[in-house]
Amino acid sequence: MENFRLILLIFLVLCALFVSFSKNLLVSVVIFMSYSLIMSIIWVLLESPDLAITEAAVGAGVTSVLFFITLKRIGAIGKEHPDEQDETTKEINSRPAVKQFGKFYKGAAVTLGAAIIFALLLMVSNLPAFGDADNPYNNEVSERYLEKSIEETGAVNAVTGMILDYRAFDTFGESCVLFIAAACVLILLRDDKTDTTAKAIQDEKFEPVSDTILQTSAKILFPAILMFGIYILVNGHLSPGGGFSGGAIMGAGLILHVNAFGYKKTQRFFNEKTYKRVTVCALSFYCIAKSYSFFTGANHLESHIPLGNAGDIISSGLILPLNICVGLVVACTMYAFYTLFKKGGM
Amino acid sequence: MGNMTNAYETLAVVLICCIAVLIVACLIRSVLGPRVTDRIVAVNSIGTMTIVIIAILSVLLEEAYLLDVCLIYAMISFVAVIVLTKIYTGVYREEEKEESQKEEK
Amino acid sequence: MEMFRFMIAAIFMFCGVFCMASAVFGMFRFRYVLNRMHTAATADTFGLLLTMIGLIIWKGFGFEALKMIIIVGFFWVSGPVSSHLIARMEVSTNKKLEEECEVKKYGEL
Amino acid sequence: MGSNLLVNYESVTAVILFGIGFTNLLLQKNLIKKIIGLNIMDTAVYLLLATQGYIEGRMAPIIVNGNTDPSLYINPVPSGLVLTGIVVSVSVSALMLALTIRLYKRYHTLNLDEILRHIQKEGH
Repeated sequence: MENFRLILLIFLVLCALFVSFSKNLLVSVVIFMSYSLIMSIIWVLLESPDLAITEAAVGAGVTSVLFFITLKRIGAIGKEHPDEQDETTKEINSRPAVKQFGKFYKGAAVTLGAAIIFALLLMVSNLPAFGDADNPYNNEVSERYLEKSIEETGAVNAVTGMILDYRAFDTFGESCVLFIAAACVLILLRDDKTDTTAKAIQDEKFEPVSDTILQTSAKILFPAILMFGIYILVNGHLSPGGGFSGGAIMGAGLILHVNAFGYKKTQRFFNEKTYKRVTVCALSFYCIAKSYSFFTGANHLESHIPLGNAGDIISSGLILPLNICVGLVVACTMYAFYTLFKKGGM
Repeated sequence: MGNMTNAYETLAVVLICCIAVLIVACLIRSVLGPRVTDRIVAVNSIGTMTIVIIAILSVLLEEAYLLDVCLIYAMISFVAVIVLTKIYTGVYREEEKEESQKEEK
Repeated sequence: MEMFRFMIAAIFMFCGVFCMASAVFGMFRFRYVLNRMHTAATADTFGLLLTMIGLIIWKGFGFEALKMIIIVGFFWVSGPVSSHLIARMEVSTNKKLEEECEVKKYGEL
Repeated sequence: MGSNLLVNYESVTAVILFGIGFTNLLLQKNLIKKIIGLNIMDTAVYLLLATQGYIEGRMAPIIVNGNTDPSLYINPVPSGLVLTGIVVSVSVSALMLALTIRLYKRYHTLNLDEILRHIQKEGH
């Protein structure tokens, strides 16, 4: 098992080096996609399946798609050498003083990086050995979580119980981070043309050419992906997964639907209005569910919703609805990222 | 089943190491590949091999929910291939349109 | 009985991994991308199927085996579609297609 | 110089990846490369965090048929921490990419030095 871990870790370092040394942008993005694929195997090896699922759905899936579209919008896909320098920079760079400083700067940056790596390696060598039971982090805090998580939160999955019940405000803050990111991207990338003719031409341009093979397979796969996203979302407190990865899978399903059937068909059931309504309702429900005690003045630790017995789906009190809210917010945000990057409008 | 566990374990570890070596070979293929399509094909097969590794690991570590990770990977690599091919052909078509307009002028 | 079952599972999984190894070897051996894609597609569909059958035999029929069958089913639907999309992208964007492979116009088929 | 350097591979790789990401951030002129460098640093920090929670020979923190004896499971606290981090780093990189698109629309270049020079020229 050790040499398997070693091969994967060497693969990671190789990927990072190839990404930083490759000239073409598309090459580095494609290699970065395989980097996060392998990262997910390492989370599986470190016995934390929650991270593996979230990294797979959110990290590998959505980030690479966003990188691809940015490259398209920047036009770096067509040209071979996207970062050509215009004449002023060439002239400036050719001056001897600047060239000399450039060499010095490169040397200083590499030595600084090497110094950081060396200092941290010193730190790593004094860390407790990998995976031994009596390292200081394995103290009574984690034991408390593990022992009490079923009685207090009812969630079989201790990590989800921790995230959505002990630390519910932190996850609420995180969903707000996603909401704010989507709002900022909306402000930045939305090209709302006032006159409708230009908008019509614009929509026409982005309507994907209808491809029967993709459409027939999307008819089979789109419901399967949505069903699987809902499955991951709903038993987030039983098996690993939960709001974030379930939502990201549903977002990926919506992206598949837009690519296969085009914007007009998707707008029938998911346009800008529904996006705003769904995210705002989900976040406000989450906020009310977890902060009504501010107004009622009681300390808010126990919610009066029965926890149910630990195994089945409708158990663990408030975690299931919160999971669904977080999943909806994540799904709408991922889809909004895709459409705003690609077309500038829902 | 008891006495066979170490036999199964060695089998699984040997297989995973071979596939890991194949993944590194695929990475080299994706770096060398002259055209963009080589890179997409290589990363696509890296995705499939990741799925096989995670499936073997899920049976080896006796944790059933790791198979969800495999299914997610199948979906994600499918959606990513669709998006990338649509974008690349879109960029190419726009370039051709610009060239044809330039010729008309 | 256990040894017999172990042997069958081992054979299936080794065939699966051999299929993947041949696909990766094919990807290095061929020069043009359409041939490479042909070998890579076999790894996707066939190698995955054999390894999954080996795992099902090892694990015995149950909830995990059902999930594995779903994975193989999903891959057998989405694999050819993604290969089709990649091949169409390659054909439509490669100007110098004639040098690589012999292209027949629609009329002459 | 402790003795554990060669034992915990993951922490060593995390540190090396952090160094690579950091030098990437310093040396690359292209904005997209800087964002990829930042993502590499993100995953390196999460790898270091999650490795500390791992305990050899224990199961994932999902309580199996009710026995909550903590010596059966690994430490759930770091994986809870990192789960939030992965999602936040996705939204941060989405925001950065959006800003890069707007910068490219305005200055038609991704080279950070040129962008800064344009800004100085316009006297912002």
